Amino acid sequence: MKLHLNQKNIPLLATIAVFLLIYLAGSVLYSNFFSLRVFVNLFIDNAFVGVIAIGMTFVIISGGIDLSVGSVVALAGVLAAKMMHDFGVHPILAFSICLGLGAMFGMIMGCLIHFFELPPFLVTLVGMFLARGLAFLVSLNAIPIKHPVVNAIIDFGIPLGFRAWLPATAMIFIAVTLVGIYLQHYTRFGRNTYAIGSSEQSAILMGLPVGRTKILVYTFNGFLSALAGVVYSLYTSSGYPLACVGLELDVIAAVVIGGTLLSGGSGYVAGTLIGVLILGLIQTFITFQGTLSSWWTKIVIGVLLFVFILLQRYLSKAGARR
Amino acid sequence: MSQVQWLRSENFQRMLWPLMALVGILLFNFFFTPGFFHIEIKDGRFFGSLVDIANRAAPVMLLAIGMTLVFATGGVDLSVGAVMAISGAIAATVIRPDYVKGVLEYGEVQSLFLVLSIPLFFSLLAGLWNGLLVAVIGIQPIIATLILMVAGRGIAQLITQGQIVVFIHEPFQYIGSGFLFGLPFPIILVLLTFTVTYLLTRRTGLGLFIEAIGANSIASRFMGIRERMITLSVYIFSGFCAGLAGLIVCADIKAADANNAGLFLELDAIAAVIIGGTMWGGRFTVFGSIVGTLIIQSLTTTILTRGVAPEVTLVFKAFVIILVALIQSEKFRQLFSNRMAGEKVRTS
Amino acid sequence: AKDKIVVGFSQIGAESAWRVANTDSIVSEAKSRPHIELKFSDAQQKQENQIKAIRSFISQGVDVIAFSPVVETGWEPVLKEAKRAKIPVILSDRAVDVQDDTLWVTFMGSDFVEEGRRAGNWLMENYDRLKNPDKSSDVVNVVELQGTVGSAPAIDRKDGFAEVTKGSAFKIIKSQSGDFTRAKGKEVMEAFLKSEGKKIDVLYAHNDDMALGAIQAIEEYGLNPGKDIIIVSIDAVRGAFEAMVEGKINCTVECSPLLGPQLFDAVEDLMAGKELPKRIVTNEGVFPAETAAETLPTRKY
Amino acid sequence: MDQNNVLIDIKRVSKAFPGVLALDQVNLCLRGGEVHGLMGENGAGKSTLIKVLTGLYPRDTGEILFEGEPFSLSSPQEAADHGLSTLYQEINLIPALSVAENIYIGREPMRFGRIDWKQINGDASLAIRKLDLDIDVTQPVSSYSVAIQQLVAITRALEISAKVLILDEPTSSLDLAEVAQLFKVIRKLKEDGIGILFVTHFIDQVYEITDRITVLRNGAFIGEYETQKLPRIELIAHMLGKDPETFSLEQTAGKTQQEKTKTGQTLLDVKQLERKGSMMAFDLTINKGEVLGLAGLLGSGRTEIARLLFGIDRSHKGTILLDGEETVISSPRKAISHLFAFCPENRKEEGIIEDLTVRENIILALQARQGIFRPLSGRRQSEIADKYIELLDIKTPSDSQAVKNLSGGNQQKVIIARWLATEPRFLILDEPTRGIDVGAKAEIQKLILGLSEDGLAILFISSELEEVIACCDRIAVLRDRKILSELSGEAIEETNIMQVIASKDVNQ
Ligand SMILES: Nc1ncnc2c1ncn2[C@@H]1O[C@H](COP(=O)(O)OP(=O)(O)OP(=O)(O)O)[C@@H](O)[C@H]1O
Ligand SMILES: Nc1ncnc2c1ncn2[C@@H]1O[C@H](COP(=O)(O)OP(=O)(O)OP(=O)(O)O)[C@@H](O)[C@H]1O
Ligand SMILES: [Mg+2]
Ligand SMILES: [Mg+2]
Repeated sequence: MKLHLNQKNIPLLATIAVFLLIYLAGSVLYSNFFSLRVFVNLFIDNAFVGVIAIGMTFVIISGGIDLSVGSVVALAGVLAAKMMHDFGVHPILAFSICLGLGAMFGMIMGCLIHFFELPPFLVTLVGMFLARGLAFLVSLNAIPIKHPVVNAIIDFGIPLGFRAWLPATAMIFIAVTLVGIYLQHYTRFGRNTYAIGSSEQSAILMGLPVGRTKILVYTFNGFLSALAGVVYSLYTSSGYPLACVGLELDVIAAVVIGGTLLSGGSGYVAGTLIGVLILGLIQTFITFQGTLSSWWTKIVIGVLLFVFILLQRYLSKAGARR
Repeated sequence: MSQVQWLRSENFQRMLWPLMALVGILLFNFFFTPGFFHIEIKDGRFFGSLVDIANRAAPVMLLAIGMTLVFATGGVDLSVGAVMAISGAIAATVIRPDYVKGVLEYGEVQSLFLVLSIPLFFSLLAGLWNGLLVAVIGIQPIIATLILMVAGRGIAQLITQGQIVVFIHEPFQYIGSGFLFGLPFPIILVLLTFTVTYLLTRRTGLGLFIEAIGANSIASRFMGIRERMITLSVYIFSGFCAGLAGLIVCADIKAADANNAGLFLELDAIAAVIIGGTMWGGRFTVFGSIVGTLIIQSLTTTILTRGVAPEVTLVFKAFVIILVALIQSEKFRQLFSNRMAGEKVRTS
Repeated sequence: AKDKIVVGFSQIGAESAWRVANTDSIVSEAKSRPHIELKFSDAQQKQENQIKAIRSFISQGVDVIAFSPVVETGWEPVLKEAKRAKIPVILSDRAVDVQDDTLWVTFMGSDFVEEGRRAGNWLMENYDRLKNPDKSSDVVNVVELQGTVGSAPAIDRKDGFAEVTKGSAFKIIKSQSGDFTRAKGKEVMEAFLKSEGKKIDVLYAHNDDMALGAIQAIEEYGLNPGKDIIIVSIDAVRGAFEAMVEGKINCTVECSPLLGPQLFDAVEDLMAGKELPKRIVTNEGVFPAETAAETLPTRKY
Repeated sequence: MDQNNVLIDIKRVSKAFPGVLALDQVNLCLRGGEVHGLMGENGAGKSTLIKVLTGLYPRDTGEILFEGEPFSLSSPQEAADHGLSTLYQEINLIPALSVAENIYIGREPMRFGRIDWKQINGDASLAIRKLDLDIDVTQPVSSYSVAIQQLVAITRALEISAKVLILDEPTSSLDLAEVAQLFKVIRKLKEDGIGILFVTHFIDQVYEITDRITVLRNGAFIGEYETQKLPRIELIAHMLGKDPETFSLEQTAGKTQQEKTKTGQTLLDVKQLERKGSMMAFDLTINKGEVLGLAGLLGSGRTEIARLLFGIDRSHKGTILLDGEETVISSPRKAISHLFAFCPENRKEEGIIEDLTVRENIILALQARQGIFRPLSGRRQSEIADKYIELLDIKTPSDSQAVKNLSGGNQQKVIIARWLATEPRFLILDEPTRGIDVGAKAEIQKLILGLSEDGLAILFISSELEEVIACCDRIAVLRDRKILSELSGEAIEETNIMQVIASKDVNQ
């Protein structure tokens, strides 16, 4: 059989190969590891990470970065919970308001970045402080969400057999991934993000809508961060102002492991999906191992990360040589 | 260069706005916080809020100095906080090797040289590791240093077994809370590091090479600049700065807190570097980063002394930083000077 | 078929010495019981990681799940899942906020609000005795070092203290977060001293680490901790006892991390089919400085 | 030609940058169905005028009419919307995207709400074939050489169905065949009534294709002329601002025909050097005091040889003897330590460092060779920079101007200056005169020959055959990544070279 390998796809294939390799390793090492349930759990437990990672992929491909995502998740979650719990707002309305505000939050950051030419690193760092601060202002305490509609959403799911169950949050993750792939490959917006990230100057001269695309990218990511906040609050049925501290780094790590270059201009949503699953897999590994102390947990995460990246590089090099 | 030329030069322009922002925050305090500018000399030592700010900012200033160079090469070093923790943990363990095993007695008093050199050696090693991943293996900086950011804190906790190792070691404590020439010793250390860095980068070819690599690494390689060597050294240097910062913090509180030392300080350092006017991959100014750190620290101190409620702190901080950033943005300034400029064109 | 009881324990993290002692107690206790197998998972201070860990325990099919929740809310869905899988859940150190209390079997550990109350009560009872003679007791200025903003112990310890001192002569004039760390505690205390100076009569710290940092700031400022400024804190770690022996902390309220034996006793009872009480209270005390010298050698952490 | 068919009328437009008045009351009138040449020395303001026209830079004063209506753009995007298709001077493409996508990005054909990739790739293949180019359009643009990238950029500009086509030095690294093909397409567009603004430094091309010419000098408008009625010598006189009497047109043929006192000493002796996939085994000798030219078509492997000799790419086989001793050149740094110098063809990506100043760009290579700890003093830096700014006539307000603010030709000169400043023994020039104006080109050629007389060995690569012939003592002719033959002395002639390239028998 002659596999038609496009040079561009080799890193992506290498990433998938790495994922399969570790999955296999886990299945050999631990009983119960190789089950549909553990696999589906990857999607359920990482749904909120994945949703943002898709947005972050666009941001990073466009040559930017967004550090605010973790805080926006917390803000959206706590705001939605507050609206439902204290003011009796209907969940659907509360969630919609949060999504709108999230998009607006992203849009404002995008505008600051575009119109005043401020570095994304700084603007989104400020966004991170601001969103977290606002979350504290909304409520210092965690707020439980108890609403029949929410419970219905949480309980909704598709049984997959083998004791596995695909809940709404995981479906949102998968849907966002599909939308991401579509946007990236089949819309001008998606293609323009590549152009801007690869060479903003060229993109301007080629007459592409640079400003609009840039602002849209951050708006989209803000929206997805808020959506992740909704997913997170469904996942935990509460809003918590301290939720997801440091999530931005996990998300960026997932995107980069998925093969996206931080310098912009190249990467794939599909790669990001694998990146998210790989990070999730590392955690699954560690819980299945189950005897690591807190510090060894951190060290092992670092070592696994290192090993995966080396493996991925090695595989893509080997692939390219053929 | 003549003075006038210097005032017009790009280097000065880049520092001007951060300096203005710093002056602005200090002026605010001058009017609204009584005794803010008061500096008194007690036993030949300077005391006062300004000295405090500089002293508190010292660890982040050190991080920012290292981060500036890393940033200029187009990288970032997320591991500095973890390296701080490692360095402090090692120092404390050198002083009380058996503390974590539950032995409370001190062994023989360790020489200051050992207490300093062993942690710094490992900090260099940490920097070398980052550098190797970035420059030799070619892993993207943010991920390469994220590995050490996660694992490094684990290593620090492994060393202290998660405990807070307290110690008494007069000469070492001097690093954190001593005075020299009337100034807190950390400030002296920062001045020293800054001077050395400044001389190394601006009085040799190094600074230019770093900027060239950051701005266009292919062209730099074609010109025979040792791109890898320099990138490697820059990460090593950042590791060293982080190690030094770790020692200061650890000596200051007379304890090694591997769980919290340097936690999230990488973000402060990055913010300081950007506010200070350094570009990601290109021009850098170490002095600007010092100013950037001072801006952030005076803001923090202002918040603490003025009694802003802790839950509002972050919002407040965010607004001030974005304001500082906007003042620096040429586009933003144009917005306000547009009317004037418009008239100028019409009359000319 | 299994001859061992498999217990999955999800710890919050290793953010403080207290937490480390807590982990230690659990891990070493498990080791000392041959028929118990512990699956330990560290969540690095993140709720999402804890949820993942618990879900993973469920899919691994452990016999009992125990965890110290990062935060009270947000456990409903995952606990329901555990219930569906018929795995009993034990809470340690902090309660959870769920409507259906059949989702967990028992809760053991401290009550943060109560700790705050105890600190406040001790202070009100003993202030007059300890204060500098030249200070008045009509208005007592208290500064507070809070824990991490938004964290449960910070909120509860603040509330408990405020509850009992409400309407009394004790006024909180400054309250800032010191993130539960020494370094921050020192920095914030420096700022308090800068702005309030000698007006400060009492320091209330949400944990010992911050108090220990603050002591250094007070000394460097030229005041006597424990005399010029009365210091009350919470946790009762060994460092605090050392400071109390030197007279630098006046009182510390215990919050015991040594839950290991209790936890596994409960696990064994549970597997033996015994009925457990919904609340297992830990034996905790208030330690004033006077008793420190004799208690110190017995402190394990 | 229809006199009333005015598409664009630029009236008294001025534009100043700090320290430079780039445009000073410039007029230009472009009609439908004409090719309008825009001429001037390096830094005269041609590119700036174009950028003002397309809205990249706001103008300070003046007026622009588009089909008689006042017209003010604020971005190239708007320009595109108004039917202005522009090829800017530096190749502006998205390196990571495919050739096809680069041609169509921003106006991809859509189908059922999604981009129709099939159509894009199909159309792109057809479009690119109009320029007689046959490449895989699904590969990323960065995998192709500069010349091909330029053709891709041209294709993009041509594919936009527009009223106005603006081409800023489209032919700077193309060879004759490509240029001829391009002109064919341009003529067709002209017949369709499109107005074409054409910038180039090749006088021959101007006379071949343009109908009228506007000349700029130092930002000032000199005049508009009918091409047919303007003798070449006068055109050059207008551009340079000199009397036609004071110079002769034959400046270009700079070679001192009196045979140099050739030492005949061999500097480099390359034996059977090979790099799989990019260059077949070849022999080459390079003598001191000699200019060796490489001639060949696009992608024939000229740049590859330069990269191999400079240690950018590693060879898989073969040896290099330097002064008779076997030497391994494993990196540019190693090459530089042997006093090699390499002026790359891709100035934007491999040459200039945009954010640094002119001075820093000039002294960098020298400083790199000296090492970190022997810094050139500020004064020494200025001395060197000023020397070359003067020698090469680099137009810049000061040596502390960021190099990205220089005009294209002047950027090129900065790179040449950088390598001359290192006083090399062996200088590799890959398309060194790209985008350099006639006057300066002659100067640079003279300079090169002068240096070679002082014993410098030079490897000279250029797609301009004329230039190669004028400058080189020997010429190696390449095709398909292989050296076919070497010509020297009398044999150096255009027809001979063309014959070798066209010869069927590869075994000579
Ligand atoms: N962004 C800018 N900032 C400052 N000066 C500029 C800028 N762009 C161009 N200039 C200056 O304006 C003048 C005209 O430049 P322009 O690029 O228009 O020249 P040109 O005629 O296209 O030259 P070439 O033939 O070399 O391309 C030059 O002196 C250049 O230094
Ligand atoms: N016709 C072609 N088809 C595919 N790839 C090509 C073609 N021409 C050039 N390339 C690519 O461009 C790169 C540079 O090619 P090369 O060095 O042979 O160019 P050259 O002879 O210097 O000519 P020029 O620079 O004028 O294109 C090579 O990596 C090669 O892969
Ligand atoms: Mg030009
Ligand atoms: Mg070439």
